[in-house]
Order: sequence, then C-alpha cells, then structure tokens
Amino acid sequence: MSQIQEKTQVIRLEQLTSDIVRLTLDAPEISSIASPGQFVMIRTGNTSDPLLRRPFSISQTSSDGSFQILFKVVGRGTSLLSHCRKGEYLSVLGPLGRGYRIDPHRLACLVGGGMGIAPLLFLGKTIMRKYPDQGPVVVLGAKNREELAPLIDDFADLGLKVHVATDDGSLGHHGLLTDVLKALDLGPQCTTYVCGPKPMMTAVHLFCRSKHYGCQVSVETSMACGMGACLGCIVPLEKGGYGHSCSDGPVFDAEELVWSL
Amino acid sequence: MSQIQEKTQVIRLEQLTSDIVRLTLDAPEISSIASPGQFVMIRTGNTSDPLLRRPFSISQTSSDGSFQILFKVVGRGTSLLSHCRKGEYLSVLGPLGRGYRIDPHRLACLVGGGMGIAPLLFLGKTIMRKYPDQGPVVVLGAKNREELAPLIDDFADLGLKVHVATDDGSLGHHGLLTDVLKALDLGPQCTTYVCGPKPMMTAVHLFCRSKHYGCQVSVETSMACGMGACLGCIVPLEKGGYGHSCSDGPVFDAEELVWSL
Amino acid sequence: MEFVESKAPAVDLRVSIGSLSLKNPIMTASGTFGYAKEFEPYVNLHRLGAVVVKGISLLPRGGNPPPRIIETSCGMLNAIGLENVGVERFISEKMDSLKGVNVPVVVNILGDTVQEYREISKRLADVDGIAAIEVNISCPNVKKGGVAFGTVPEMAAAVTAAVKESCSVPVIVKLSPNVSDITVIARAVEEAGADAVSLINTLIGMAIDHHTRRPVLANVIGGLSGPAIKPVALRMVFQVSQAVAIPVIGIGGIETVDDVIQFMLAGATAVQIGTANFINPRASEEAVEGLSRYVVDQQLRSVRELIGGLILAD
Amino acid sequence: MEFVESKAPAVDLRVSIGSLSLKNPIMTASGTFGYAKEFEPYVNLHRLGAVVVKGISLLPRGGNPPPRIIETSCGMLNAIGLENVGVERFISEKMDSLKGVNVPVVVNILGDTVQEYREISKRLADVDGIAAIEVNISCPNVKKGGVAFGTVPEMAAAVTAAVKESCSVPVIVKLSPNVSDITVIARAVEEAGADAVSLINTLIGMAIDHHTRRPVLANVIGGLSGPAIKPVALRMVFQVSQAVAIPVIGIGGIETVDDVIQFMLAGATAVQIGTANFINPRASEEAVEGLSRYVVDQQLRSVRELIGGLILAD
Ligand SMILES: Cc1cc2nc3c(=O)[nH]c(=O)nc-3n(C[C@H](O)[C@H](O)[C@H](O)COP(=O)(O)OP(=O)(O)OC[C@H]3O[C@@H](n4cnc5c(N)ncnc54)[C@H](O)[C@@H]3O)c2cc1C
Ligand SMILES: Cc1cc2nc3c(=O)[nH]c(=O)nc-3n(C[C@H](O)[C@H](O)[C@H](O)COP(=O)(O)OP(=O)(O)OC[C@H]3O[C@@H](n4cnc5c(N)ncnc54)[C@H](O)[C@@H]3O)c2cc1C
Ligand SMILES: Cc1cc2nc3c(=O)[nH]c(=O)nc-3n(C[C@H](O)[C@H](O)[C@H](O)COP(=O)(O)O)c2cc1C
Ligand SMILES: Cc1cc2nc3c(=O)[nH]c(=O)nc-3n(C[C@H](O)[C@H](O)[C@H](O)COP(=O)(O)O)c2cc1C
Ligand code: FES
Ligand code: FES
Repeated sequence: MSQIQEKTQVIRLEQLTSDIVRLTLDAPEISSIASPGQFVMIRTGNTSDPLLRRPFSISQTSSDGSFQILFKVVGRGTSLLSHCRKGEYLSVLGPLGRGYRIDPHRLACLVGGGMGIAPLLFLGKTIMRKYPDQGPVVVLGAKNREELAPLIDDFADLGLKVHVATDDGSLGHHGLLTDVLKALDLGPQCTTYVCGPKPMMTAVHLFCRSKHYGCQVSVETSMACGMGACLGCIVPLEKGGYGHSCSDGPVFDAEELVWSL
Repeated sequence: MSQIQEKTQVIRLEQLTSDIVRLTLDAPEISSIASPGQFVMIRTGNTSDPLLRRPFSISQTSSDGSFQILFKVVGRGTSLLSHCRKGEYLSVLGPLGRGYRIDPHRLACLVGGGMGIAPLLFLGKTIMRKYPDQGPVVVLGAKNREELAPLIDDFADLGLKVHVATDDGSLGHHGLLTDVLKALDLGPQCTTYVCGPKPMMTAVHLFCRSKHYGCQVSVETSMACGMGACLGCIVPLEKGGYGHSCSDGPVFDAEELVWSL
Repeated sequence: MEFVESKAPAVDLRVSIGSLSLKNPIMTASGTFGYAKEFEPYVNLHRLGAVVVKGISLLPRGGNPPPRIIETSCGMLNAIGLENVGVERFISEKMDSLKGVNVPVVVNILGDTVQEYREISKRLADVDGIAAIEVNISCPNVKKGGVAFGTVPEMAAAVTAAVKESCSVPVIVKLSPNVSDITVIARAVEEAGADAVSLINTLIGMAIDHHTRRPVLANVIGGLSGPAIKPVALRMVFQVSQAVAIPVIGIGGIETVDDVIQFMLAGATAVQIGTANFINPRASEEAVEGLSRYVVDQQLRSVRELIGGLILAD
Repeated sequence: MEFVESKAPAVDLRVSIGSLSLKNPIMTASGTFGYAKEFEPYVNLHRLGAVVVKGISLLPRGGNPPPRIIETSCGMLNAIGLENVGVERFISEKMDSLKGVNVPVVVNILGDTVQEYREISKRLADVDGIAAIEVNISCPNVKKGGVAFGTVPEMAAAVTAAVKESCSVPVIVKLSPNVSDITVIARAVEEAGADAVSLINTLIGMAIDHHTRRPVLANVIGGLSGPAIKPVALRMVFQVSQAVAIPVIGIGGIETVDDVIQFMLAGATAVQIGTANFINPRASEEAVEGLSRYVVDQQLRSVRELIGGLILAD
C-alpha cells in the first residue's frame, strides 16, 4: 500500500451551506494514486489542541493533481479546517485504507446519506470511466433540501440519474432513502456501495441481504493514526474478533460485520 | 481598579515588518478607562493550546473607542494573533495593572527599546495632552532600521523630537540607546519612563541614579492571570519580598526593584 | 450554615457538603481565585456555590523565587510556594471583604507539621463567616523528611483528625493525585473524620528550557493544572466516589458546564474551577448559568440527579 | 549487539543502553509504531536508534471492545487492551520483516503473572534479531487481585528477575507513572537486575460523554499519552535518573528534537516517541535529523554530553 505525507496547498474553500464545506487541495501524489472509498488524515491546526489528525473521505480527484473533500463542521477540528485560507499549507496523510471494490458484473447502486455522500462521487466517476455502460443508480438522502441540494449537482453533471429523499420532504421523497431504494427496480444482480449514518447502513444491509444483493459499506470509527498503528479503530467482525477500519476498511462487505439489529 | 472582559472586534491588522504587527481593536470600554503603561490580556486562539492569555501593552487609544497594540511574533501565541482577521472577535481583559505615574513637574524622557516602545506612544500622547508645555524627550532603540523605522513615525507625528539608536547603525546612533540618552542635556530635573529589555533598563536605571533622576520602568514577567490571582508574576523588591508585576506593576519605580548589576 | 434562600429557587441546583448547604455546586479552587475580590470586576460572586481562598499557613510565607509559572501543552506548571499572608493577617485583612460578598467562604489551609494544621484550625474555629475548611495535604511533612502528607494514609489521617478536633465547621480534605492508589488515602481521611474530600490537587511536573539548559521554574518542579490533567482528575473522582460515603468535590481542568456535568456524573457532589479562572474570569459564573439551563433543558428535578449518574453497563 | 557502523559517523549520536549500542538515542514507543512496517512509507527506519514493537503476550489477545481511543486536551486516552498476536505468531509472522529493516528491535512484553513474563522471555531468548526486551509492568497482576505489577516494588522486582533469568539480551523495565514515588520502583528493578528503565507509561485517565452519560471508552478507564503528560514525564525522568545508576529512557509527550534535548538534559540516555507518531509519522526521523543538527550547531563532541546536563544552581 503506498501512502504519502504531503504538504498540500489549499486551492479553494467553498462554503456550500452554513456548515458544509468543500475543500480543494493541491496534492499531486495523493491524487494520482487514490481510489474511491479511501480517505486522508488532515492536521486541522498548528497547535496540540486538537491533537490528532481528522479523517475525511476523498470525494473527488482531478487530473490537475488536486483532490476534494466535503465536510460538515461538527467540532473543533472541522471548525478550524473551515477557517483555512487559500494558499495555506495543510499536512495530509493518504490515501489511506481499502476503498470500494467495484464489481463490473453487477449493477452498481450508490447509496449515500448525509456526509456519506462524499466518497460516492469519486466512486461514481470511477465506475463511469472504467465501465461506461454501467450507468450506476444513485440514491442520496439528507435532512433537508439545504443539506442535500449542493451535493447532488456533481452526480447529475456526470449524467447519472439521482434519486433523492429528505427527512422533511423539502427535496425528493419525503422520508427515508431506503424507501426510495426499495421502490427502485434494480434487477436480480446488484451491488450497493453505501456510506452514511449507521441506522441507514443497517437498513440498506438488511434490504440487500433479503435481495441477495452485494453490499459494501464504509464505516466510521474514531481514529488516532489512520495507518494501522494505534489499533484504535476497530469494528467487530462476524467471524469473531475485530477488523481495523483504517487498514482493513473503511469499506467492508456488510456481511463481514456484526450489525446490532 | 476597574477592569473589563470585552469581546473586541479586530478593526485592522498591519504587518509593520516581517514580524512586527500592529493590531487595532474596537473596545470602547477598555479604551475609555485605560492609562499609559497599562496592559491587556488577550486570548490568542480558540483552543486550549496555547492555554493562557498573552499580555500586551496598550500602545495607543483612540477617541473612536479603539485601542492598539504593537507586538512582535516570537512564539505560538503571537503567531496565532498575527493571523487574526478583520472583523474577527478577540476576548480581551483590561485595562490591567498600574501604569506610569506622570510627574508634571519634571522633564519627561521616554526611553524605549525594541517592543518596549509600544507603551511609550500612549504615554507620550497623554503627556502632550495633559501638559502641552512639557514636550517630552524621546529616546528609542532597536536592532536595526527595519525594526525601528515603523515605530518612530507615530512619535514624530506628535511633534516630538525622537533620538534613535540601532545596534547596527542602520538608523540613528550606531550603538546603545543609553549612549544617546547620556549625551542629551536633560537638565537637573528629569524623570525617565522606560520600557525595554532588562540590560537596557538596568543601564538607564544606573544612569538615572547617578543623575538623581526619577526612573519608572515597566517590567515583563510571565503571567497567567494578569489580575493578581495566580501570584505567578513576581519581581523581587529592594525592601524584601516580592511585588506582583500585574497588579503592583508592570510599572515600578526603578528604586523599588532589585537589580542584578 | 445556610446560604440558600429559604424558598427553593425555580431551578434546584442545591447540594450539600456535610452540614454545609450550597446553592449550587460551583466553587472556585484555592490559589486560582485570590481572595475573591480580584474577581469582583468580572463575576457576581454571590451567584457562586462557594469560593475557596488561597492556601493559608500559620505564619506568612513569601513563596518561591521567580519564575513561578510556565505554560505547558493545555496546562500550566506553578511553583508559587504557597505565598500567603498567614492566618492572622488573613483574618484581620481579608475576612471582612470576603464576608461582604455574600458567598460561602472555604478557607484552604496548609502546614509543615500536624501541629501547624491544628493551630491554624483553632485560630479559624471562632472566626465568623467561614463556611468550611479545606485541608491541603499535598504539602511536605517536614518531620517526615519532606514526604507529602497526602501520600501516606496515616499522615493524611493524622492531619484530618487534628483539624477536625480543632474546629466545628465542615472539614474538606484535598487529596494529592501523586499517589499509587488515591482511594486508600480517601478512605483514611474519611475514617479520620473528614466531612468531604476534594480532588485533585496538581500533578507534579517539570519544564526545562533547552536554550539555557536550566529548569524553567526556580523551584525546579511545580504543579501541573488545567485541561491537560482533566482525564486523570475525572478517573480519580470516579474511583474515590465509589470508595467513600462522604461527598466528593471534583477538581482538575474544569472549564465549562460540560466538564461540570462530567465530574458530577463521575460522582462529584460539587466541583471547583481552577486554572480556567485565569483564562476566563467568568468561567465559574458561566458554569452556574450553564448548569441551570441544563437542569431545565433536561427536566431534572434537581442537579443532584446527576451525582454519580454515570451509566456503566448496557 | 552492534548496530552502529564500525567507523564512527561525522556526528556522534551514539548512546549505550547496557550492552546495547545505538547509533542514536531516538526510539519509538511500544504500541504507537505497530510492527514498524506500518511506517515504512514515511520513515527511513534504519535511521532510527531502535524501534519498540507493540506489547507481546504469551497468547494472542483480542483487546478491548470499541471505542478504544478518545482525544483529550493535548492528549489522548487509549484502552487498546493490549491487542496482539501472541509471542508465537510474533516470531513467525513479524520478526522476518522486522529483521529486514536493519534497525535494532526491542520487544515489549507483558503478562498476567510472573510466570507468563518468564515464559515469553524464554521463548524470545533464542530468537535472532532481538536487540533488547522491554518489560511493561503496568499490567495488572491477576494473582494479586489486579494490582499493577509496576506499583509494588516487590512485584516489579520479581518480574524483572524472572525476565533477566530467562534471556541474555539487555532488559529494559518500563515503569508506570501511577505511583507515589517512582524512584522506589526504579531502584527495586535496578536491584533485581534491570539493565535500564524506560518511563513513563501512560497515566490512568477517563473520559465521559455528557450527552450519553456513559464513559467514552468501553473499558471505562484508559491510558493518557501525548504532550499533556510531558511535564509529569520530564519530572519523573529527572527524579529516576538521579536515583539509579542504570540508563534511563525518557518517554512521554515527546514530539520534536527540543523535547528530546529536554529529556536528555533531565537525565535520559535515550528517548521514545509515542503518540507523536500518529500526528506526524516522520516525527522519529525528524528528531534524529534535528538532534544531528543540534550537536553540530552546539559543537558538542557527542550527544552524550547532553545526558543529565541540566544546570541546577547559579
Ligand atoms: C474514514 C472516515 C471518513 C470520514 N469522512 C468524512 C467526510 O468525508 N466528511 C465529513 O464531514 N466527515 C467525515 N468523517 C467524519 C469526520 O472525521 C469527523 O466529523 C471529524 O473528525 C470531527 O472532528 P471535529 O474535531 O470537528 O469534531 P470533534 O470535536 O472531534 O467532535 C465533535 C462532535 O462530533 C462527534 N464526532 C466526532 N467524530 C465523529 C465521527 N467520526 N462521526 C460522527 N460524529 C463524530 C463527536 O462525538 C462530537 O460530538 C469521516 C470519518 C472517518 C472515520
Ligand atoms: C505587561 C507585559 C506587556 C507586554 N507588552 C508587549 C507588547 O506591547 N508587545 C510585545 O510584542 N510583547 C509584549 N509583551 C511580551 C508578550 O507578552 C510575549 O511576547 C508573548 O506573551 C509571547 O507569547 P508567544 O505565545 O508568542 O510566545 P511563547 O510561545 O510563549 O514564547 C516564545 C518565546 O518567547 C519567549 N517569551 C515568552 N514570553 C516572553 C516575554 N514576556 N518576554 C520575552 N520573551 C518571552 C519564550 O521564552 C520563548 O522563547 C508584554 C509582556 C508583559 C508581561
Ligand atoms: C497558581 C495556582 C496556585 C494554587 N494554589 C493552591 C493552594 O494554595 N492550595 C491548594 O490546595 N491548591 C492550590 N492550587 C491547586 C488548585 O486549587 C487545583 O487543585 C488545581 O489547579 C487543579 O485544578 P485546575 O486544573 O482547575 O486548575 C493552585 C493551583 C494553581 C494553578
Ligand atoms: C495507542 C497506544 C498503545 C500503547 N500500547 C502500549 C503497549 O502495548 N505497551 C507499552 O508498554 N506501552 C504502550 N503504550 C504506551 C506508550 O508506549 C508510551 O509509554 C506512552 O504513550 C507515553 O508516550 P507518548 O506520550 O509519547 O505517547 C501505548 C500508547 C498508546 C497511545
Ligand atoms: S486508526 Fe490507528 S490503527 Fe486504525
Ligand atoms: S499574573 Fe497572575 S498574579 Fe500577576
């Protein structure tokens, strides 16, 4: 696995909503080797508080050597990051972890909830490039129009059909994204690529199991190192013992994991 | 002593040299009650590292309700502060401490070295306003022209005659500011108001003692609270025991202090 | 002693430390709040649960030479050396202004010998306006070669018993964290009659200036306080509150109401705010306000529901 | 064992830990550097003084359930629960790749009983490529009701003696800071034959989530590491290096070469970098580079001039 610690320069910082930010970083090395579902660890400040790097999915790479992350301000680290400035340098480790394993023989269905949408853009683009006939189905959900709208344009730009749901019905289906998913005709052979809140991933997993669909989920755990050294980022495995979400994951086959149903 | 904790807004941040910054803060309450030689304690960041506030002399107040500090970037706190932005809010405690006691009956001679020049502008302005006939003498010194030049204009603007010295001779006298001071004819009755590095203050004190001049010095110690609570900011007193530089000072009569000569 | 209004306020924040009732659990920590007067410009002192004053010794102490403080990562080291005016001048010069602020005053005391602790307590026993005595046992016992009273159960108990005998106000014993098992010390002082324990005092630490190759503090070692030590403090409060029946007062790195809630969940009946006062002089009053809002928002009958409310198993 | 080039390099950074010579004093701390391989993308491993691998037990351990880590102010708490592959799989699966990196490998070991420590040491005794054994004595002694070996001098000495008897490589005993007087433990293990001591292991701490009212860590308590603990570590290194004659290895919050210099001035012969590896995986190599520059800039004959070089009085 090749990984790099890169001093990356901030190219652009876009405030998509009051608390969702898109950050574009100039990182030729990381961008050139990243694959969908992988993540980076970013130092959000220059002092020892916050101490640890913060993990973010790579939401898009570009041929100009940059990549993007999409994040929500939820605490001190993300708040600091949302205040970085164009031209500033950030220390980034990456690309880290095992991403999605694209199955070219089955219909791809990308299912993203909230900030879980971030890695799916990279995945959608990659599938479109490698398997142009595939035309993956995309199902995205969030709390409301404000949170969802800015995140779906990129998928539409790819020419993908995007099905959407919001908790308050302000955009698309009023209700759960799994309702939308279940209503779609995905045929007999499908793999879902999922990222989002745990209850949503659990529901998608159960649906996939009932349909004998493949299901790959990206899990979030707390992480200190992101590179297999601290052993802090474990997820219980169905076969017993633990997997390390930073190195064995963050993407796992849903069947590998223990789900509290 | 009235003191205030004020959320102040950054009006202006001027980079005077590569590492000297002038910061203008909108702080009507603090500005209205401050007197020369007093200082403020500023939180330089929003996290717990650095933990403590940093002390800065008030270098000027304005009738529009703002005040200025002049600082050099020497570590993490000042570095953070030098990155604050216009419009941002900073938490400031002040005005703190006992400032200079102006003696209207004696010629005032303001002696500042390096960043010690900061509080003297406020003092010079105040003397000019209260005792317009006084026309204090100003002696300023620094390492070189780059560091000194941006700090002397304000004094000149007041119409004061400024005598300068630099370590490398790039501006004014080539050598110590005390050489300049000694060469001046200050008459028999003079009080020096001094702020700067310890060796410089020691030399000025010795000179004043030999001339029977008054000598008030502003001392720097490490400070945790700035308000007499932590007892961390002590200076040994000639009469025995310690003074607290944040509440008994920062300005002391030189004769009160113990000088390691 | 009763400091709460006879009519219970709308939001019930009251807690009891032995026979002492406080209108809320927010206290200030010794050595970080001066003699309270220093904070009058910033804080409505009467809104606090109690203030603990700077440690008082039998005779005045000048304290350590400078430098006495240095910032560390998320913390600070202090080696003030217990500078204080001594018990006589404390009574004559400080008590009047303290009584004026209408907040329970806890007097923190320290000594070099058990006898000194006894004498200070006796001297304070009949002074009006003292709500409780807090006994700092982190000081070196000069008769035992400088081993801190707070690190040996027997010595800690001896100091506690001496103070208890000498006064009638509630006695809070302030524990040192620099021990292998703090519950052993806590139980020893409980048995010796302590009405409450407060913890933690500072962790012993050191800083070195690599430029000068000298210790930063003139005293070489100092006490570490601030957010850096909060995890250690929280753990010790949790352990001690399970080991003793008397109330536990939590101290260490508390800055906000969130920290207060965490310490109370861990088992603290009240808390003390220390280093945070230096950074935000309003920290203590803001914690009272925050706690009041929290009790309302969470629809608690009283703040006391939080004490030891940590949920441990599923 | 000799890992330094026979010709002394231009800048002399060599130090000795008992019979083990290191080309420089920078080591990595157990549990923070995996089995070294994880850091190959970032670090030229052969430039380090030594690497210490994750603690190994007799049998494999799964470790604690999640969550295992949480960030605190300038620090982190971990309750990994000593997850490891066990000594057999360590030897069969990890040693080969470790030998490949051409850096002294120190194996950190742990056990529930003295007998376990003995058996692991015996098993490691004739494995090629092990430069030293570091004995983690912060583990609970199951035969003594879970009291940590490292908090009782006799138990610490017993473990040390058992390991010494069972192997011929240098034995480093890693001390727990959760004690009243760490010099007592240090002297006990020195007398029992330890070739060096390393300190400090983590301080015991706790974090509580006030939203859920539960401990953040599934294990309730965890070990505090990072810059927050540096002042405590520095103080203990200073005290221990004055109390024992064997080399002291300094650990705790070390991030940069400045920290390294401070620990060496305090008395450390070598240092270990722990949590900092997570934040900057190149921290250890950068410390080597920085130290080399420092020795040149300060015109020291060797880095050893720094050891215990703290200037105390005027
Ligand atoms: C592999 C991986 C990929 C990720 N990708 C993205 C991404 O693309 N975009 C994005 O916005 N976020 C992503 N996250 C989550 C992101 O790392 C956290 O939101 C971030 O670390 C929070 O840091 P903070 O300092 O702002 O919050 P903190 O101050 O650390 O915490 C603030 C609050 O947020 C909660 N919180 C902290 N971490 C998480 C978490 N991992 N999940 C949910 N709540 C949390 C805390 O419990 C606390 O209540 C990812 C996480 C992982 C493990
Ligand atoms: C009453 C008072 C008034 C002051 N007024 C001014 C002012 O008007 N302008 C100004 O530029 N500075 C002033 N200072 C000094 C200023 O407070 C420090 O430079 C500042 O606190 C350094 O913070 P930092 O986090 O950047 O440095 P740190 O990271 O804390 O320290 C960086 C380096 O600077 C050294 N250092 C830290 N504090 C001081 C100090 N007080 N003096 C000298 N070296 C120090 C440290 O030893 C270290 O080597 C004043 C200090 C006091 C006590
Ligand atoms: C500057 C300073 C002075 C202190 N003086 C005393 C004291 O006189 N007596 C005492 O019992 N504790 C003293 N303490 C310890 C505090 O009361 C408190 O126990 C400790 O600082 C931990 O709390 P904190 O992290 O909130 O500061 C002092 C602490 C500081 C920082
Ligand atoms: C995640 C983690 C795991 C650790 N595992 C071990 C271990 O297995 N054995 C051990 O002796 N110390 C272990 N430690 C302690 C470190 O080796 C070190 O003593 C401690 O973290 C202090 O150093 P630091 O502040 O540089 O991290 C671990 C520390 C961390 C943070
Ligand atoms: S985050 Fe450290 S091992 Fe996964
Ligand atoms: S800085 Fe705290 S008493 Fe002066």
